[in-house]
Amino acid sequence: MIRDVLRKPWLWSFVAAFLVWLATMAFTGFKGGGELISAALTFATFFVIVGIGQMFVFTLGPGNVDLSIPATMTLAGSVAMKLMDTQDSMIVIGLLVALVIGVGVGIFNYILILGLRIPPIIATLSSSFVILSAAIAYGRGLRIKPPPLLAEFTTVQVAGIPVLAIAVVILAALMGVVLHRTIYGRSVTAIGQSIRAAGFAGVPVERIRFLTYVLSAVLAALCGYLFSGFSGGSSLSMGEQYLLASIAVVVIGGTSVAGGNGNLPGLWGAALFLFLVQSMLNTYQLSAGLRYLATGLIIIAVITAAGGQKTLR
Amino acid sequence: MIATVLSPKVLRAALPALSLLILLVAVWYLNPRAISPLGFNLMFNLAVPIALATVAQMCVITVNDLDLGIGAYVGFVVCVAATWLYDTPLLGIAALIGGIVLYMAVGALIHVRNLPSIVVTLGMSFVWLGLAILVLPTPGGKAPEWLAALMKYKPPAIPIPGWGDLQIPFPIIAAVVIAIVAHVLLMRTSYGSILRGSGGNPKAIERAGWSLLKTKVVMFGAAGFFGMLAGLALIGLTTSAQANVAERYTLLSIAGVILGGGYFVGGRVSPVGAVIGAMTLTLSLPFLTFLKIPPDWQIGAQGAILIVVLALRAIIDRLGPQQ
Amino acid sequence: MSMGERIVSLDGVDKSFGAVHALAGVDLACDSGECLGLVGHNGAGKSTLMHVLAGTLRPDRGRILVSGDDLTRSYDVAVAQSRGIRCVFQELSLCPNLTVAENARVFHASLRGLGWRRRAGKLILDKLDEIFPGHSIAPGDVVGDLGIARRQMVEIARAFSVTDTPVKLVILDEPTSSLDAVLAGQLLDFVKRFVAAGGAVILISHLLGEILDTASRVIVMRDGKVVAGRPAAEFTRDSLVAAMGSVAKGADESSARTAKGREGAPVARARPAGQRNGAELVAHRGEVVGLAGLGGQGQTEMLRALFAAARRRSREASVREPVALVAGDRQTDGIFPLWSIEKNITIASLRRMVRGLLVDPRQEAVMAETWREKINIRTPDVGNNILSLSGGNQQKALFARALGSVAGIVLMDDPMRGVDIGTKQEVYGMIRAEAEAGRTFIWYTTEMDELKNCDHVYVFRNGRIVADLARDELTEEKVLHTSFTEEAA
Amino acid sequence: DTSDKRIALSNNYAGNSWRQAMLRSWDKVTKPAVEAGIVAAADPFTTAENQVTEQAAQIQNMVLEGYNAIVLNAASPDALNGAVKEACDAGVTVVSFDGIVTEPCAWRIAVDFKQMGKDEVLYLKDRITEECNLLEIRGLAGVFVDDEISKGIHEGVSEYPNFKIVGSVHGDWDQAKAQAAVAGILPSLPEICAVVTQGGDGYGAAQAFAAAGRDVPLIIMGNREDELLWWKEQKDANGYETMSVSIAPGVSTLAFWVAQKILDGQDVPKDLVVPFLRIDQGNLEDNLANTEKGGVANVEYSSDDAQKVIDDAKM
Ligand SMILES: Nc1ncnc2c1ncn2[C@@H]1O[C@H](COP(=O)(O)OP(=O)(O)OP(=O)(O)O)[C@@H](O)[C@H]1O
Ligand SMILES: Nc1ncnc2c1ncn2[C@@H]1O[C@H](COP(=O)(O)OP(=O)(O)OP(=O)(O)O)[C@@H](O)[C@H]1O
Ligand SMILES: [Mg+2]
Ligand SMILES: [Mg+2]
Repeated sequence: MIRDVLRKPWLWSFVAAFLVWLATMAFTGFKGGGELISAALTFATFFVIVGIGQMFVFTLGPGNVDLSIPATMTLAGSVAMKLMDTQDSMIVIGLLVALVIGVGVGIFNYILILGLRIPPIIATLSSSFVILSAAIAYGRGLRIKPPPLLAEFTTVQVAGIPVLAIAVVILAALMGVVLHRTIYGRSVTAIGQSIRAAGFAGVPVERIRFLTYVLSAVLAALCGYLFSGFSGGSSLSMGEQYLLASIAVVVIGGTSVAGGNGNLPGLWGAALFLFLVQSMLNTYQLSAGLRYLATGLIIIAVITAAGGQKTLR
Repeated sequence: MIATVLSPKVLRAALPALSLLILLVAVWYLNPRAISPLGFNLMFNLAVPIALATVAQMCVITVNDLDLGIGAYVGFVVCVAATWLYDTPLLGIAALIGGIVLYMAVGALIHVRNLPSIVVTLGMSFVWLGLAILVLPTPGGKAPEWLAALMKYKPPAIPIPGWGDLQIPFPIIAAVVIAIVAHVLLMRTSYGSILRGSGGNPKAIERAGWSLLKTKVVMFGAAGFFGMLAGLALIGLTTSAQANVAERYTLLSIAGVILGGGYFVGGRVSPVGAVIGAMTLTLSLPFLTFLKIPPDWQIGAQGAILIVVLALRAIIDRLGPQQ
Repeated sequence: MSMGERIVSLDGVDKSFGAVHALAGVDLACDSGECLGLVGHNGAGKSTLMHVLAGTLRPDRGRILVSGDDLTRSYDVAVAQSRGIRCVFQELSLCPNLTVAENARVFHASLRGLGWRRRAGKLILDKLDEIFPGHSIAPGDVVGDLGIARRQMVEIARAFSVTDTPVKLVILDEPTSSLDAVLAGQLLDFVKRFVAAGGAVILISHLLGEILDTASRVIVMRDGKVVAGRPAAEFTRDSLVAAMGSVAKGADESSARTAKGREGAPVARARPAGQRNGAELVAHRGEVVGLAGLGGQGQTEMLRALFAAARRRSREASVREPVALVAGDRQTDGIFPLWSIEKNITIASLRRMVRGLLVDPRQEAVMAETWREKINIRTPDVGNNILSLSGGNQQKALFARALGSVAGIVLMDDPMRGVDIGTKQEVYGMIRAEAEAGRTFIWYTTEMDELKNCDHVYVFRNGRIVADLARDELTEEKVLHTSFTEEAA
Repeated sequence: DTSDKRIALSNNYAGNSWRQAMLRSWDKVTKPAVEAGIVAAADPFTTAENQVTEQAAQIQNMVLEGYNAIVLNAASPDALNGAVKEACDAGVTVVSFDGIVTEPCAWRIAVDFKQMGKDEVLYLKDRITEECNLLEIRGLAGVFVDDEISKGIHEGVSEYPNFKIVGSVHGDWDQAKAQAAVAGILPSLPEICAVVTQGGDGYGAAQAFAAAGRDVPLIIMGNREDELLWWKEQKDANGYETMSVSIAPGVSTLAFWVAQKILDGQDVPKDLVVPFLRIDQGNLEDNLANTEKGGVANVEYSSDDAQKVIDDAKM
């Protein structure tokens, strides 16, 4: 039993997050440990939301990645904020519009990938430019405040634990069930291992790939909506840090980059880890150069400690 | 005869060059002045470092890895070149060699521990950026004169009887040289087959008695070397440095390799295609400038142009059975 | 090369993979001038033994002697090659992104310097010409573009090609599994010539005829041990089967099947794209339809067209029931390498196992366990990774996937590749029973024995149907004749 | 007479409200100028991402396209020098503003960023006399503007020993990033009495303080509407006092007029200075009323304003 847990690839991300937290606390003499965890939970929540979508995309196999996440967040966030115009009564409509934008982006991405046979990495990069342009043309970079109720929902805490984090823990658990126990999830992992074999085994390959890119875009849009609510409005640059973060969270969390092997608990470990590393280095007051250097080395150290996949035959 | 020339296989191989040509024609239509030695110089001189970075990325892709740190690494080289290489050349050279050695070490680490290269190189991108900022905390520095002179070099004109002087722009010569060197090294040498084979079927290479560790280290070393050349070419053009000057090269170089007909897995790459891909990407910028799109949509237009260029592939694929 | 000289011997070799004891104290010796036949049920340990011999696997215990020198400690691929020991593995070892010539170079470290490409091309081409005359493979062909049969041919030719070290021993692990009868015949003839000239070959095959015909000595393995080893002349087909531990069923039992009348609407019909006359493939409910002919004559394409027609409208084919496919190229089109045996088996049947929205793991386990017993997949636990199975057992898992699904039509692309004789007999029986119960099979095979199980056979040549034989018209001569000469059917 | 002259704006980033306001100001001022026939064209261009190399290529393409002048907000003070020199050599007038370039052939409309940083501390000095822990929020590491403002702040702090910077984070001039960075460091910090910022990050800092349940300290703001609005709310609720400072996006229009005057043959000094736009407790409401919803406090310049700046520099 314990041996089984020890062999789980996601364990390492939690261990790393805990060690980083300890290292931070050692510096402050264990002052503010709880506050730090609560802050980490808050921000990790948003990483996890986009990480889930990115993870499903990664699981589709090598070459699959969604680089349009930041732009989708921006577009969904700015359209929803402008539409709701700080009115509580518009919250649901805003959410729906954001999700529809996600669906639209997913469809657009998939047209590029399947219809035009553009490799996903370039297809989503190109579409991200188009989406960002749409956000600029529509929102002009203006920062409209969220409705008070939405702001309240995204920031409220129960005993130091953000309610949103609890909701996303449940979401991640649900998506874990989807990945491991539904036909859709099984199909995604099958495609990730061998797209040809999946086709011959009767998996509707294109439909599954389509759904996956739509899922990723919808989650990005949801994240954009919630994050705008949380940070007091949308901005054109709000998605920027989510590009690298969504990828880092997925791979540090133990999902195989070779595809076919998704992993949900690891997203949380990795998201907490990423946030805590930044606060640790800020707490240590290192110079910017040293801070980047240390971030890089810590990421490499964690992935090295966690080790790679073993291969049979 | 015509059937073979127009067969999907041949068309697919010629696709990168075809895209570049179409774009050139479009540029010529919008601004005939651009199709001149001066125009080529201005439009393509920044293609030289991008082409080198693309070749570096291609080396890594050949062995089924991806380098998300190449942009930051080029930035690091730029910073070292503008400071140490300028002030104390020996120290500068040592640092550049150190960079290549570190690249090889990363390749070794990825192989020995069987790590996903995306994460390791993502980590390395922070390392390079950090080192670059430590070397040059604020923008500045100065390019070594010889580098600036090299990048400004104007080759002598070739007189063509009855027509005038033909001035071949330096960036074109540089691109051709890069393409030929990379092609010969990877596609024509006998060890090049082993290197590509280790991307196609690593187990087979190992069973034939070759060291996969060595192929990985060699390819990452080559990436470090070409990345270094990219940095040196870039500082020769900009003449002054900044840590995050080449961040965008990471995605550009990946796009260049793919535009050039490469694939992410299986060791299927084309050095000549990669260089042409890099030039196509570079050329998309003047094309957009000449098009005068409203600023709101200028960013989107960059995406659209990538889409259009790559969509050609789909059209050709439709013509025949896909691979 | 002098005859009868000891090239290599293995002493008490042991190898375990976790709980699986793949090799348990195996002794093996091979002399120059002999063709050693190696047979045994799926998972007997043949491939593992050959990996040890080729230096790609290190044994847990035991000694390796090459030409009398004890090399146990230092033995690896490079040493094996320098001693003239080559191996064609069961799972192909070519680089698909390289050309045929470049793949030759991968094998020969000495092919370098100026003009290496030309030399490599000539080397492999000469060997191909020698072994498979009329092969139509060019040194510049990219291996990934070749069909599985051609890839196998290249790999075999490569193993026999010589640069600086002479070839003493070539191990062929099921070399004919992807070749049709003609190509297999060419290869075996070459093996005989090679052996006669003083070389040595270890030949693994599940086609006992090939072994009895080609090998000078036969070694039988069972459950990781050598259980018999005698000159080939002392074995008969039946004694060999008995030594392997399978119960031999009379070949005539399969012919007991009587022809069915063809009536009603067919469940599947298809016309090859290049067909000029009106001939088309027709399959009725409960029929076993065979696709015959030489390898690569369009049979695989026909199966793929039928498979595609089940999902979307197609001009070539129409299919009236759900289909399942047993792919021919196990490595690229069959298995999911990260999954357990269980998941590999159930993937095509998940729709049946859904409770609420979720797949029921108990039903999955039941299905996998049932099929493990039914076709005897050798593994201690169906939860193990699929790659822990031997090649033939992987193929059985793919079989289980298709037969276990609800598909009314099962397409089979030479599905018996690497399946041992005992299992084959059982599977034939199963196919007949399923057909009886109303399932339709469309079965591409290059083996006459298997065609005898079919109700109706279409012979392919050059991408077209050239003969349409009902069960009572089917004779070996007819199939061979139509395979080679084009005539209106 | 410049009626046949064409001017281009080279911008390297469009991803925040400040840059968007800048582009809009450009539009607002240059369109009428083109219609009135003062210049033949005034086309704005922007690159996809904040990258030196792309902007260098953009400048080169503008030269090819035959513009007479390039108005430039540079991604780097030095790294564009190669491209700027090439433009000058081709006879193109280059006027840089906000992000200025060091290449001597170009004109510079500079803001004294260092002074801006120092002014923040000078303001604090008047407000606070007791011991005070400061939190510094910086911009994008490795960028000239970040370095200058930070230098000014540190210089100011060293002059007034009652101030001590106990923490410093990079918020990349982005509310969301600043919020995350502050939230991460806050638990480890002692009581903070004031936050010094670089613009575009004050509101994020206020959010982080509120989320951590801490008393919100004095936060210097950066002229964004949400910052001003928050300040106004606090001011009305509890008399909160602070100041806000940044450079006005409309400075692009000043650069436009300067370029026009250079093309017109005027003798313009290479180095010009514009003041930054500062909002204080007293003029908060006025400025807020003039600021677009979700935008940045702004002023646009006329031809006469430009003349005045030039004349001032000549003295
Ligand atoms: N890498 C491995 N991991 C776990 N088990 C393995 C591995 N390789 C082989 N085995 C097991 O060792 C046993 C022998 O396998 P081997 O491949 O040698 O069989 P084989 O005789 O070649 O069978 P076939 O005729 O099906 O090819 C099998 O039970 C197989 O499951
Ligand atoms: N793994 C593969 N990847 C790409 N194409 C393939 C692959 N396998 C087969 N093909 C293509 O499918 C076609 C049929 O080849 P294949 O050799 O499978 O035919 P076949 O009729 O099954 O003959 P054989 O019995 O000799 O295997 C060829 O055009 C081949 O290139
Ligand atoms: Mg075997
Ligand atoms: Mg076949």
